[in-house]
Amino acid sequence: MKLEVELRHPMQGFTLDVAFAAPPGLTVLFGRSGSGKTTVINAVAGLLRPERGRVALGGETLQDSASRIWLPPHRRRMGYVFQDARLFPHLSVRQNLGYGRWFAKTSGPTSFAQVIEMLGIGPLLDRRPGALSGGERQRVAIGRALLANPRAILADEPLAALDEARKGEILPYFERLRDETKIPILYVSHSAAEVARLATTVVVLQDGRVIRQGSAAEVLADPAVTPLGARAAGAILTARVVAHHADGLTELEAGGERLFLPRISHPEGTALRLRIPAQEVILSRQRPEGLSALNILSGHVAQIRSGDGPGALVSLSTRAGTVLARITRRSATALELREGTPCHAVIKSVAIAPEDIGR
Amino acid sequence: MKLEVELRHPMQGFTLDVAFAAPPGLTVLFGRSGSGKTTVINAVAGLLRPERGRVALGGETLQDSASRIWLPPHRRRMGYVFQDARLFPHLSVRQNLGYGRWFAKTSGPTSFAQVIEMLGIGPLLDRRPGALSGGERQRVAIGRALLANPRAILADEPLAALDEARKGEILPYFERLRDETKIPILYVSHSAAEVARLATTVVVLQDGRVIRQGSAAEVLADPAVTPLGARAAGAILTARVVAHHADGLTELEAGGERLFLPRISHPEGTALRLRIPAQEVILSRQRPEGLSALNILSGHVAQIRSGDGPGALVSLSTRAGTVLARITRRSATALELREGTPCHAVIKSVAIAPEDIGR
Amino acid sequence: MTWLGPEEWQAVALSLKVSAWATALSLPLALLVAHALARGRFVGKALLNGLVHLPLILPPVVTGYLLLLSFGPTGTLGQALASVGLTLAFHWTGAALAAAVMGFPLMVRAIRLSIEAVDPKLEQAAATLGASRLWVFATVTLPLILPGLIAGAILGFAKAMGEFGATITFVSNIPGQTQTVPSAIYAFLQVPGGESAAARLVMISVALALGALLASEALARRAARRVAGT
Amino acid sequence: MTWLGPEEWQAVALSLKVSAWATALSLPLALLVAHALARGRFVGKALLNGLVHLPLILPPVVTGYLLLLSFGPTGTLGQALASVGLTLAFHWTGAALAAAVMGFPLMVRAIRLSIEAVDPKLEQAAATLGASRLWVFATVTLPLILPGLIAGAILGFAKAMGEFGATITFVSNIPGQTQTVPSAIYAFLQVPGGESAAARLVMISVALALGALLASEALARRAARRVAGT
Amino acid sequence: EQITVFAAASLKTALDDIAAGFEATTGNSVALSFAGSSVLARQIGLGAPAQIFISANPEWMDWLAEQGRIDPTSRRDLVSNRLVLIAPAGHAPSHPLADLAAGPGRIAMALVEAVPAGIYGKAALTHLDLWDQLAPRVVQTDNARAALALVATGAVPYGIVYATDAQAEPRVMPLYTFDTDTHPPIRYPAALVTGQDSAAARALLDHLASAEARAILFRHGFLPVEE
Ligand SMILES: Nc1ncnc2c1ncn2[C@@H]1O[C@H](COP(=O)(O)OP(=O)(O)OP(=O)(O)O)[C@@H](O)[C@H]1O
Ligand SMILES: Nc1ncnc2c1ncn2[C@@H]1O[C@H](COP(=O)(O)OP(=O)(O)OP(=O)(O)O)[C@@H](O)[C@H]1O
Ligand code: MOO
Ligand SMILES: [Mg+2]
Ligand SMILES: [Mg+2]
Repeated sequence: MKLEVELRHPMQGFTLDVAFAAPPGLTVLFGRSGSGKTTVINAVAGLLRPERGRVALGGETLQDSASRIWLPPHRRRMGYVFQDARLFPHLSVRQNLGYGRWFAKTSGPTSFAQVIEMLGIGPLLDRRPGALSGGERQRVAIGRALLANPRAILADEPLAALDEARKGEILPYFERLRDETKIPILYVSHSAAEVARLATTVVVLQDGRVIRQGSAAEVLADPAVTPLGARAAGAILTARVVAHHADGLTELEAGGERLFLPRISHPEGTALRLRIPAQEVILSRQRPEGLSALNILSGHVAQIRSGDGPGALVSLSTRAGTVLARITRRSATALELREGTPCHAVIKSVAIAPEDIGR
Repeated sequence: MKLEVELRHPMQGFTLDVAFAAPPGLTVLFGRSGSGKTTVINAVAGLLRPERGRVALGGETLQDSASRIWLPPHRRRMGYVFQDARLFPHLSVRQNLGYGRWFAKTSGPTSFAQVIEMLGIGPLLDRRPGALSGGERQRVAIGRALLANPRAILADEPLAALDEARKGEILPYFERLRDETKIPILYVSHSAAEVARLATTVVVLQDGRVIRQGSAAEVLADPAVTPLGARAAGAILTARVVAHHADGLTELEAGGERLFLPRISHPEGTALRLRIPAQEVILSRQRPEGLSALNILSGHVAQIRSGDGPGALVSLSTRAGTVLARITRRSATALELREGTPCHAVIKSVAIAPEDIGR
Repeated sequence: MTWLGPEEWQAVALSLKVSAWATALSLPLALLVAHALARGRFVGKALLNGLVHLPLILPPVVTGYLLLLSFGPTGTLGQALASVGLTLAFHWTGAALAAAVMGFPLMVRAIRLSIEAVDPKLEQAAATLGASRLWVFATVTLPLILPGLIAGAILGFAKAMGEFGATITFVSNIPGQTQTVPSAIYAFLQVPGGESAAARLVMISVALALGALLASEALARRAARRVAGT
Repeated sequence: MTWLGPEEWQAVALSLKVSAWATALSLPLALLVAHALARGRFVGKALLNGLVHLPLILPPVVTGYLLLLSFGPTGTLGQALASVGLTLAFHWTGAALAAAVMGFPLMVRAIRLSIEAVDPKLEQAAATLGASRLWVFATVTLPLILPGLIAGAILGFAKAMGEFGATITFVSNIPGQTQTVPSAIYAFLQVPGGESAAARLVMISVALALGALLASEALARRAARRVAGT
Repeated sequence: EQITVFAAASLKTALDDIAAGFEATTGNSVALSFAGSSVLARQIGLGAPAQIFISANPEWMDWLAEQGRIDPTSRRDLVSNRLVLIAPAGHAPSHPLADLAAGPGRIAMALVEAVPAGIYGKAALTHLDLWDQLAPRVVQTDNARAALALVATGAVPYGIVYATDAQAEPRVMPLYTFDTDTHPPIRYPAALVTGQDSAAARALLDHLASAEARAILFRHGFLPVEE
């Protein structure tokens, strides 16, 4: 199912004017504070009636100002995780979680028990929202939206209030949703790691306008665009789990190259997306020896882009795929890198962090 | 001024029982969602009256259940940035910002104009909170607390709702507050980078108890403790700006060693704190040549700790200070590292990101 | 009890019956009207609002007289209702109607204020979860305005216990049938030396109404505590 | 105007004066009491609450009679006030007192509901910014309850415009001094054929009260819009 | 059988006694509904289920007669009353009218344009050439009993009320009884309501006019109607 969005809505001192399509999978809305992300999501959910616009989900038109179609919010069945949790204060956590289920004809892809487990909110079920911490509230809000068996998910910075460990527990769930169900997910996040790990498509907003949209691999690997700031650039490789070793490392294979990572849980044979952050990659003209880094990919320079700053972004074509490396211009000069220069990419095992591995 | 906190407060299914001291500077309260951070801050602000406890600020007792002292919140003058912004809905942004100034006898260390500028909320001054985005609200809340000229600052995840660029603009302000004023800052954050950059002292909470407290350098560099999760371990070096080069790099000196970073704005001669994340460091037995990484520090292994996982945390004594490296156990074995082994640390210039440089 | 005659006890019982029915029957309508006034946008809203307040503005006797004109045996509404077997004038049901009408503005205001205090964002959240407007109202708005609803009910009940002018004008003061406590008090006050009997009735009705008040406060506190989450 | 005599116009003017004073003077006290009931914790709270509701529960004549007993020329309070030069009985000031007392429970309830709807977290935020309890009230609570305050005021005003029983019992009916519109209407209704004159007065007082109502609604809407932020 | 009687409120005690006697002898039950004459008359005009109406003045009875709502043949004046000037007990002036005129005390009366006791009182004072002088000092109440209460509680030093009221209130004393020729005759007419009459109702009306009932009325201070 595809979610098509076309909106125009002027507000005091701010005009939203966007058009994008969110294909199946997870589309990240990315942009600075005040760029219009929440406004877009509200319009898709039917909570804001834009001056002009059209929203269609899998061929069904939810609203169209031209033909005066307007489906009210409760008929849209969007699982909306609000930026401010908006739990029902008079209901217990359990009742909050169950609220959407009353209205859903069928139950969703995930059972109540699974969601509770994933969110770690088991001990809170009989409390009321007033007696929860900020992060607990946000987790319940996520559960409530997911359990409503929605046709699409709208998540507005769902993990912002959570600690890293908790994020690490919830992210895989969004991955599963993205990969195993057909429902489109619109996801707002400021976290580069989250975006990189989750996004199928990235839509970048600025001052109410879309300034860039495309597949995550495209937007994130294009050295001409570093929507997340230079530090977030990175390439995405597709790899397959080969073996789990006794010393706690997992061996992967990507286009015939071997990669070692700290042990991950996926079974042998699983296909994975690995994000290799550009700034974690060291380049070397000779194949380096005696280094603590275990992963070395050989290839040749495909492109070098230097911007205003001291850095340069080098794309290296390897058998495993394109790898991005962010190095200093001084190093690029010292190593005499040009297009076509043969070169090795050195990547620490631990630099490929768990949160950058997704399916 | 030192903030001393000692609290015991049982709640339904959760008991807070903490004692810690926040010396001048910035103390980060760190812990998982629901560990009691907001509860501690509420008690310090006087919004929660704990069953037992004592809070003292610079020798003045704000509350003491033993001697029945209780200073009401408005006499404590704590600049509290709430986890949920809590702006006054009936006041404009300008009036919200000015609210605390009515009551402050003197104006704070920062002018109204400076705060507006730093937070980028100039165009919003005449709006009401209802017409702000989530991040805009949070920024106004920060401004409101800072402008009240408080005797201490309590900031509960103040930057969680903000994009990286905006964070990058506000973080230096907290640094200046930490370094230039005497007021203690209690700061809740889930972001390892923020903690590392800002913290003078770190207090780690778990289930309502303090499980670790100490100076940031100590807590963050101690390989026995990685309170922020393994990925957040890192060492802090003290360095001095030597020169700004034409190719956009800044040269620093630390204990006689040279380090190169992407250009930073501090003038020559400035002393800086640099955080070198352990996972960004590659170790090599020979001095490596022909690598894109510009920074190589020589030293010898001081300690190796391996935990349950595949990783090992190696502390390397160098002339610049102790550097932590997170490598795989397999590499440690391959490089035959033991205590005392001479070794080189390879650090990419771009790996030392701007947000890890503080004063 | 020796100090109140059977007629007076009848009046007490009748007042309770009348007040309970008046409160119970007007509450749902008050809820509807309050919701329309708080959230609705329709022509004639100002008119409806004015109409609701009318019993407050008019001297009670006038209200009673207007009720008699419309719901009396000769009034069109009265005749229509009589044809379906419902007599109001000079009947306890009419006393309940009078009490309900007089308490209506108080109920509506209390409920309306509560509805206006409900954060529409919560109602929006319920809508995104699939609740139609009716369901949103039943599962979110209604529980959240419970304290206001209780306040409205107790105001209506207290007013009904004290209502005199409209009641005596509309249904007269027939012992055992339409003589409420205030009517009985009035009758006692009309005769020299009736003050002590009147005072006894006053005390009883005050005790009953205060009892209801205390109970309502306890209920409202419980409802509010549920929302506060502790 | 030819269809109302000068005495009736006097009654209209007096009713407006009485209602305005009653509303203006009781509003601050109602605010205080509402705040105490909504947020306070003190012994005698239930008693205060009951006392406030008393004028609603009692037949108006009884309230008027009690006022006469306490504030009349022979009452202790009346004598105390008389010694400082304030006469209430048989004076328009007494009509204002009666109207204020009768409208008091309505005002208190409206304001109390609004106060209970204010998020204490906002008040806490103000306190951390240095505002004492009084300042918090003045700068946060008060502006936020403005719609409730306006509702309370208009309820009080409307009630004052319609109040009859307590007023005539306490201050009697002295044309030009204490004859309010309801008293005049009552007098017209006492004589055969007085209906049309009564109806004219009813229309005038309804028009005035509805005008006040509309104005109050507009004010309240503005206050609410300010808070909603649009 | 139940008979519903709408009666002026000032008759309450006397009628309660009479009805009790009637119930005991006939076995019929009597429901007495007391309110102001105007309220009762209007209710009967609009179809109230009353069999008998007893008014405190002839005007409302006339008004109903014009509408055909009462049976004119059944109409009869039950009793009469006198108007007295009263003061709180213990006050013993020698020249009551002169003292009253000298002032400055207020005078409590029922509404002088609307309520019978007030209308009669105003007529009497006018006849005595005192009205214009006293009018500014008159406080008007919605019924005669309220005027009595004002004097009884000491709130007002003078009042003009029915003799029946003054007699029953120990806290007041009559100062002066107005001559009957100073005001229109005070009458309490009773009649059967059209379309509601029954044998029992007629019997009750007859009983009200009986010597036995009149004796009770006189005991409460009412006076016989002088023809
Ligand atoms: N009113 C309450 N009654 C009972 N338990 C409460 C209440 N308020 C909070 N708690 C519990 O106290 C614990 C600490 O809450 P607190 O808000 O301090 O957490 P926190 O560390 O700030 O978490 P977060 O990062 O999610 O904001 C949580 O487990 C929470 O469920
Ligand atoms: N009611 C309103 N009236 C006028 N402008 C508004 C209103 N609500 C929001 N805005 C403005 O619209 C813009 C977009 O707001 P929106 O909430 O969509 O931002 P966002 O991208 O979600 O930001 P954040 O990351 O801070 O949540 C902001 O500049 C905001 O100030
Ligand atoms: O109730 Mo009357 O009509 O003054 O006697
Ligand atoms: Mg937003
Ligand atoms: Mg918290």
